[in-house]
Amino acid sequence: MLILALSCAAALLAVAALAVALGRASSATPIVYAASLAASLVLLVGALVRLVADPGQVSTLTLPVGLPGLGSHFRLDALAAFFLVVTNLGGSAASLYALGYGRHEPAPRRVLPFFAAYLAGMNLVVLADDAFTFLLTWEFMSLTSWALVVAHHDEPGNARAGYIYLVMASFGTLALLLAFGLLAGPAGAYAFDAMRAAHPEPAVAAIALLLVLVGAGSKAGVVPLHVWLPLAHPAAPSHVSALMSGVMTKIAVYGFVRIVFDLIGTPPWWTSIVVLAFAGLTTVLGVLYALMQHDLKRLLAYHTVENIGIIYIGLGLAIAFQQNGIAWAAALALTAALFHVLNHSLFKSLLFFGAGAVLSATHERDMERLGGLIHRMPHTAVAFLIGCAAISALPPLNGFVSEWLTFQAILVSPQLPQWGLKLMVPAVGALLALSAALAATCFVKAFGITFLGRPRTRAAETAQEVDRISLAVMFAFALLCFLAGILPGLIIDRLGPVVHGLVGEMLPPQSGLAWLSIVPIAAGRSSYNGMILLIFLASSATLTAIFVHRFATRATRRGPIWDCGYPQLSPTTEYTSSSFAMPIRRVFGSTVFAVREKLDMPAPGETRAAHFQVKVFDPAWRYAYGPLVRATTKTADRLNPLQFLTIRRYLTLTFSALIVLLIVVAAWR
Amino acid sequence: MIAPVYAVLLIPFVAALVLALVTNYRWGAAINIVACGLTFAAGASLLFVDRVRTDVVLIDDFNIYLVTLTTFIGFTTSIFSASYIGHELETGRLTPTFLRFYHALYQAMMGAMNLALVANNIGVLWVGVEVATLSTVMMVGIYRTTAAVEAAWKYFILGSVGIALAFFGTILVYLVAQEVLGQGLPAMAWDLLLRDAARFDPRLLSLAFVFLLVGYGTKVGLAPFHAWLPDAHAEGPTPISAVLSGLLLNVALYALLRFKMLLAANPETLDVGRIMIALGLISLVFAAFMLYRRRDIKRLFAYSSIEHMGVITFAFGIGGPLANFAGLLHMTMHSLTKSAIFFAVGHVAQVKGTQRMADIRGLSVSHPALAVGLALGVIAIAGLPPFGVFTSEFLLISSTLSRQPLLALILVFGLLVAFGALLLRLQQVIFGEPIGPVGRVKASYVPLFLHIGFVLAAGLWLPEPMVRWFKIVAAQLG
Amino acid sequence: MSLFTDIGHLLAAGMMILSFLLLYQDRITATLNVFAAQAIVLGLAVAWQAELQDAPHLFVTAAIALVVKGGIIPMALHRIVRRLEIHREIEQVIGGGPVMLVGLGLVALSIMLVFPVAGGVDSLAREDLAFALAVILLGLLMMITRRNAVTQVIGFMSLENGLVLAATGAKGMPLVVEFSVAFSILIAFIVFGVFVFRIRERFDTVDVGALDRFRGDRGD
Amino acid sequence: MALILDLLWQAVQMLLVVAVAPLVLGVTRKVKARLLRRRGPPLLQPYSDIWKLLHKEAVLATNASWLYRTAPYVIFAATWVAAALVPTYATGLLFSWSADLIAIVALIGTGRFALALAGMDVGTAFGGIGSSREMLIASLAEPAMLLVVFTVALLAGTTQLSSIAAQMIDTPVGVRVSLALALFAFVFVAIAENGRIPIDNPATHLELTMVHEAMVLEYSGRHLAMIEAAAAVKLVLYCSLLACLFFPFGMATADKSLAAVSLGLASYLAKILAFAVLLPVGETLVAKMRVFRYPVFLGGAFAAAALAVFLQFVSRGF
Repeated sequence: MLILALSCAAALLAVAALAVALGRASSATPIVYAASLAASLVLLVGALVRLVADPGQVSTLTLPVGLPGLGSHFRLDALAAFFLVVTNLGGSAASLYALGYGRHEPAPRRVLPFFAAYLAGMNLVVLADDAFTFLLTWEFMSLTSWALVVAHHDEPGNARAGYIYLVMASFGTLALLLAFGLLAGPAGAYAFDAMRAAHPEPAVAAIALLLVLVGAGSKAGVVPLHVWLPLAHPAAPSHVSALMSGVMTKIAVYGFVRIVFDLIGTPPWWTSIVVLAFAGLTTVLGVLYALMQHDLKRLLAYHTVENIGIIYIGLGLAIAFQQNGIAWAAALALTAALFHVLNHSLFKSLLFFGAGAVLSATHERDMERLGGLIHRMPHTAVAFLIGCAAISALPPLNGFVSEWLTFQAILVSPQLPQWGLKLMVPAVGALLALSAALAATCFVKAFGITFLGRPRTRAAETAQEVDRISLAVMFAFALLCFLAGILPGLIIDRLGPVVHGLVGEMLPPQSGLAWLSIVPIAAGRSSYNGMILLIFLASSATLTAIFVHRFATRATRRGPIWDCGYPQLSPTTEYTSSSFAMPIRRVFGSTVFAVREKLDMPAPGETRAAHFQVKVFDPAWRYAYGPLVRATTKTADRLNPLQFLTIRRYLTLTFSALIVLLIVVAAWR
Repeated sequence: MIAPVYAVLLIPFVAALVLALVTNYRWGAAINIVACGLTFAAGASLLFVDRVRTDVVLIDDFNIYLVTLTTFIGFTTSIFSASYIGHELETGRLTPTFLRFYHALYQAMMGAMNLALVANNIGVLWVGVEVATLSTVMMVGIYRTTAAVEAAWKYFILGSVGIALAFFGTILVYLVAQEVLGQGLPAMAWDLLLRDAARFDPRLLSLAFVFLLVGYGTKVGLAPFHAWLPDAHAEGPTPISAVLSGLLLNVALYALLRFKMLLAANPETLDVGRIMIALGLISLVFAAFMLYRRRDIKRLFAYSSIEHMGVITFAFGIGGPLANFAGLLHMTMHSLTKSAIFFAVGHVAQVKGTQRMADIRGLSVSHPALAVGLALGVIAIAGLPPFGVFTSEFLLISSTLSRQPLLALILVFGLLVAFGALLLRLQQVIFGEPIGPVGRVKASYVPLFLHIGFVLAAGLWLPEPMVRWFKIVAAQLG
Repeated sequence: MSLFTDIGHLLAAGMMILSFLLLYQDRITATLNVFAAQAIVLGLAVAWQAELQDAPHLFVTAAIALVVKGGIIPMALHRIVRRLEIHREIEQVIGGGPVMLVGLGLVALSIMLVFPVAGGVDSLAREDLAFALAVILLGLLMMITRRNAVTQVIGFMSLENGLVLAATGAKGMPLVVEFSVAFSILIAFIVFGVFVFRIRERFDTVDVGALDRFRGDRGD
Repeated sequence: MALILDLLWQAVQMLLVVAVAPLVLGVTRKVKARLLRRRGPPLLQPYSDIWKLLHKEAVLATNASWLYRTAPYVIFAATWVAAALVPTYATGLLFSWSADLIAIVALIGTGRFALALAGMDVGTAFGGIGSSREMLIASLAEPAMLLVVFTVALLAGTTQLSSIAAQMIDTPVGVRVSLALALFAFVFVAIAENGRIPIDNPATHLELTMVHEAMVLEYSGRHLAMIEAAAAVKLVLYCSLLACLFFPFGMATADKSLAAVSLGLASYLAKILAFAVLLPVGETLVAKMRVFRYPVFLGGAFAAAALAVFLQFVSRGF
């Protein structure tokens, strides 16, 4: 299987080369996407088989490339298999979607080679088993995605997005490199096996963990390292955005899990507080920023930040429980996190596909200029609605299950010995609850403004439903969201071995239980059954409808909008995205983000139009990055005159340096 | 049939004389390429014939691959130069007379560098470096613009001072050596020096090293002795910028490292590693910040050369098998990559008719191949995988971390700052709406992509013998 | 023997004092003369070393020092100076006093550096070394305290005198003659070299400061 | 046989909540009117209202989409299922394990989601106002509600409603500070969620102040009936939650003997009617708030609930 996976990755690289070779040929697009689809599907099936058939098996392989004397190690265990599934589920879906969507691509030569290479990179990261190979593939992944982000370099802001993205990415890589350096020790044991064997003392483990939190976090989008994400993800073509948001952030999570749980093993318990703090912050801020956006893709990107926060809450809890020897709770938390990884990759890809469909149908990303699409694009609307419901954690869909598991893990917190954690965990739980509610608001806004109401522009009025392939992909993912929601037991059982390999414990098997319900801890404690809920909802809704239609009336008349008797108003009077978010902005705006509202109201009798302008700033820019940039430029300005000295002054520099060194020699001994 | 060791010296100098007489520039370029090709063949054949050792020349694990590398880059650069100067003649920046001069000097420089590399005698080494410097000085000034003249003058003055100081250091080394090895040539022979370094007077040896450090350090372009470097790169013909960054800096560093070996072999001496670390970090951070304010594309990459020389010096300052290995690898990778970048930059500057980055935009639209080459080069030099520079930086950072964690932080900081600047400029140049001329370019892509291909290959896999040499040398460097 | 060494010592010391004088001079013509004097002393010192080490080839070096540096180059410089009409006062960058103090410091430093060396190196070589080092540092100091290209050149040449002194002081050092020849070529480059010419063509001064107006990466 | 019996009890509960819902609404209105010195509508008025609406033809806006027409049923179904899963007269019913307290809160969320979307479907300013405010209230109330859930769940060591109720009955926990705070928070949340004064006024149609009514402004006929019914059921749902969490006495636990069940039924009806009386009393004492004072109101609830959780630990003293 490992050989197969590696050869598939190699095949993807070959596809990239082929894409370069094909150049301008019009056949390039279908060929490349079909090939990548095939490779990803093989990988997906293979990984699934491995995960279902014998997850316990660990296969390794060492190729005579990479670092001299080390070779590049590859390893396929349950964790890797799971993330291979996530990666290639997204990968194959993106490839398939692109078979339709990719036709609209203006500059395929800037996309095709990097797309395949990007897929290959992500798969290789998951398979890598030594520090060098890991970082190499990791940064290769960043590099190719950067190329995809700047594919449309002439659109405003994209180049900047790419710049910030790649700088942040290599910052993260350097942080990871430092972490690996710590773990490898002076001997330079870069193979993961060696790191597993070595048990770093707590201080080193803690520093390494924090470095990983920074390194992997900067790629996952943990606040305040998230600034690149809402810029870069929307900039890429939509199927790539789906990959970046749905899959690459998960690869980052994989990096964290792999290093922290597998390589470091035993970080001190207090590190979990740091992780939880950042996770909680990320969750709430992510969704709040998302609420403030009116660019559909950027909204989705910001919302990725929130979900990453949820995942990291699970991871932080897992660390806390594991270091306090409550393995079963650690297993619960980790299961929740990994389950959410899968879920988020499902509905976030779905939503980005939907956004891409809207984009290609209307050439608009700004929700303020959309509306009423449910009439023009009914199928897309259905799929998108399901995605929205899923990401808002509404039962009986999948988003709820993972959040429910996270809550269950949070409710174990009383068993933690440390008071810090005892109080920290419920607080994080409160943040999680808040973010869940806000997420619902966010997606009511996203769907309502985009698809409901009346079209606000000509583009929205004349939109056409997208091609069948794209629709097929969207509906497939919508279906998966349903299945994962009503049959969570199956997935939890698949996650069992993965979790067991990391925390030495796993949830009790679920699929055997009556009525397919899930019982993470004990029957008396908590249980959930999405299937029954779905049946209840469906049956009661239909029964009621039938009852009403049968015994009451089913007469219907179409009439103009009543609207409290106002005459038919122009769509401009509709509620807009920013007006929808206004109450939230009022509530949190003053504290969380620096909102600038500018109202220019003409005096009575004046004929000019009134203007209302809202500017929302991401405080991370104001307080962290702005100063950093200013400091850099300032230093550069300060040093710059050294380019313009006279020869004599340069000689003086040399001379003084020489004298200093001579004095050193004279002083020595 | 003469031994390849002497061939790499004879061919260039003979070619220099011939070229000084050839008037037709096409013939000149052709002969130049042929001569460089022969030299490269000779240099490569060194890998297969058995090692030579006399009082004057020496081939060992250290210089064997450097000779090959130097002759190789000399060869590729001569190919690039052929297509480059054609354009220079058309635009009339150079006249055939000057081209004779140019080609002759080119060969002289190659010969001198080979001499410095294969010399088994610190005096001959010094002569080689001096001749190479002087010939490049004249090529830097060859455009005769005020800026070029100033660059050359600056280079010349600073270089001469460096030469002088290095010579004093050489005298000191001889002084300490002749007490042990007796008077005459043996007291200047590398291998003997290295053999008996342990018995030398440590204090005078350290003093000597300080002078050699300042002297050859000027050639390496370490801050604060770097001043000549950016202007010399910016104002001279681009092939010369390529060999300056790709080769001359390496040769000077090679000289420095030879002497570092002597000190490493003598435990009593001053711990010069600290000094090299300090100089390296200063160069790295200083150059990294200087990158942000550059407007001239060639000057930009000149500063990036300073930055990387800083990294390399830092690596050797840290010492230890891993860091030294990283340093040697970085030397090689930097030469290949930086010369490749200058190949691309040269064509870009020619087709756009300017070196001001503000006047170069949207290269990826107007000249995709050049843009790809440039982008790959910059990505490689910025230390991103899967290129060789990443390998060396990986080794360097992680090994530094285990020795001196705080220094590793400074190193990472400097690299990140530099990366930010380089990426910023790269994006400005290759993205956006193209401005300036968009005409076709008569470029020779072979050298460019050949170099990048090698760097890429090295990033994924290093040939066994190379690793072995590096390890041996790394051990000697202590 | 001691007498011999004393003479050698004396000559070396004389060179160092002449370097001080160079540093002290602020009229260009006077500077040239002092330099010529230093070159002559160097020639004598080298000749003396040749006698001591009975290394006849050193006489060549001595001859070069005497003829080229003691004679030709100063004259050439005189002519250049007259051609450029700059035998007026030359401005110094730092005032004389501090420079003198720095010079003294340099001498002290060089003595500190060389003398405590374990006695393997025989006394003569050691003392010569100290003086040579001092001369080198003083020459460098002169280069950085002068604005005028000619005086900078002179500074460099006195630096190089120190080198030759050191080289000849090192017993049986091979290739010394070649080195001194090479250096003379280098200096010839500097003096008659294309650069002074081009500078002459382009600006009516050899004031190196004038070049600074044309520095790269300036403007907009 | 046992299975059939279980199904029966479950069915009883499902029908019960729907059956009593309009009655509860009627009681609140009647009491409200009385307190305001009005006679007020008859107790059973809500039944006939819904019946009437059901038989009227539904007028749809020209641009209303399928979502607009299906939403009412989804809303009703979600609310109903949620209400049916809350133990009313007996614990440990057949399907009680299929959803715990968290799931029930989320189910209410599902209904709300559909309602808010329906409000935006036609694309009027009022619909937008309504949805936007509804979601604001929800996003402030839901976390508070979940914290209440935490408090109770931590106390009972389970999130399973029946188990919680059972535990409360079997092992009387006594009066706890945290429980009191939780109760306080819960009442606030309930008021907000059901759109009662001071958050919203179900009786008003004054554009600028209405929330729930603004969303359903365009609805008519059976769709409106469904939504009204859903609202009533939601009120009952919160009442029974209150009863189950804080006043679980009288519930039939293990044995489903007719006596126990009837006792449970009686006590349940007594409880919710009591709440139905208390609610308007409270409402008449306070005035409707400005929209932007909601955060203060619900923030208080949130703070109380959070405090409840923390005190929970203290008093438990792990």
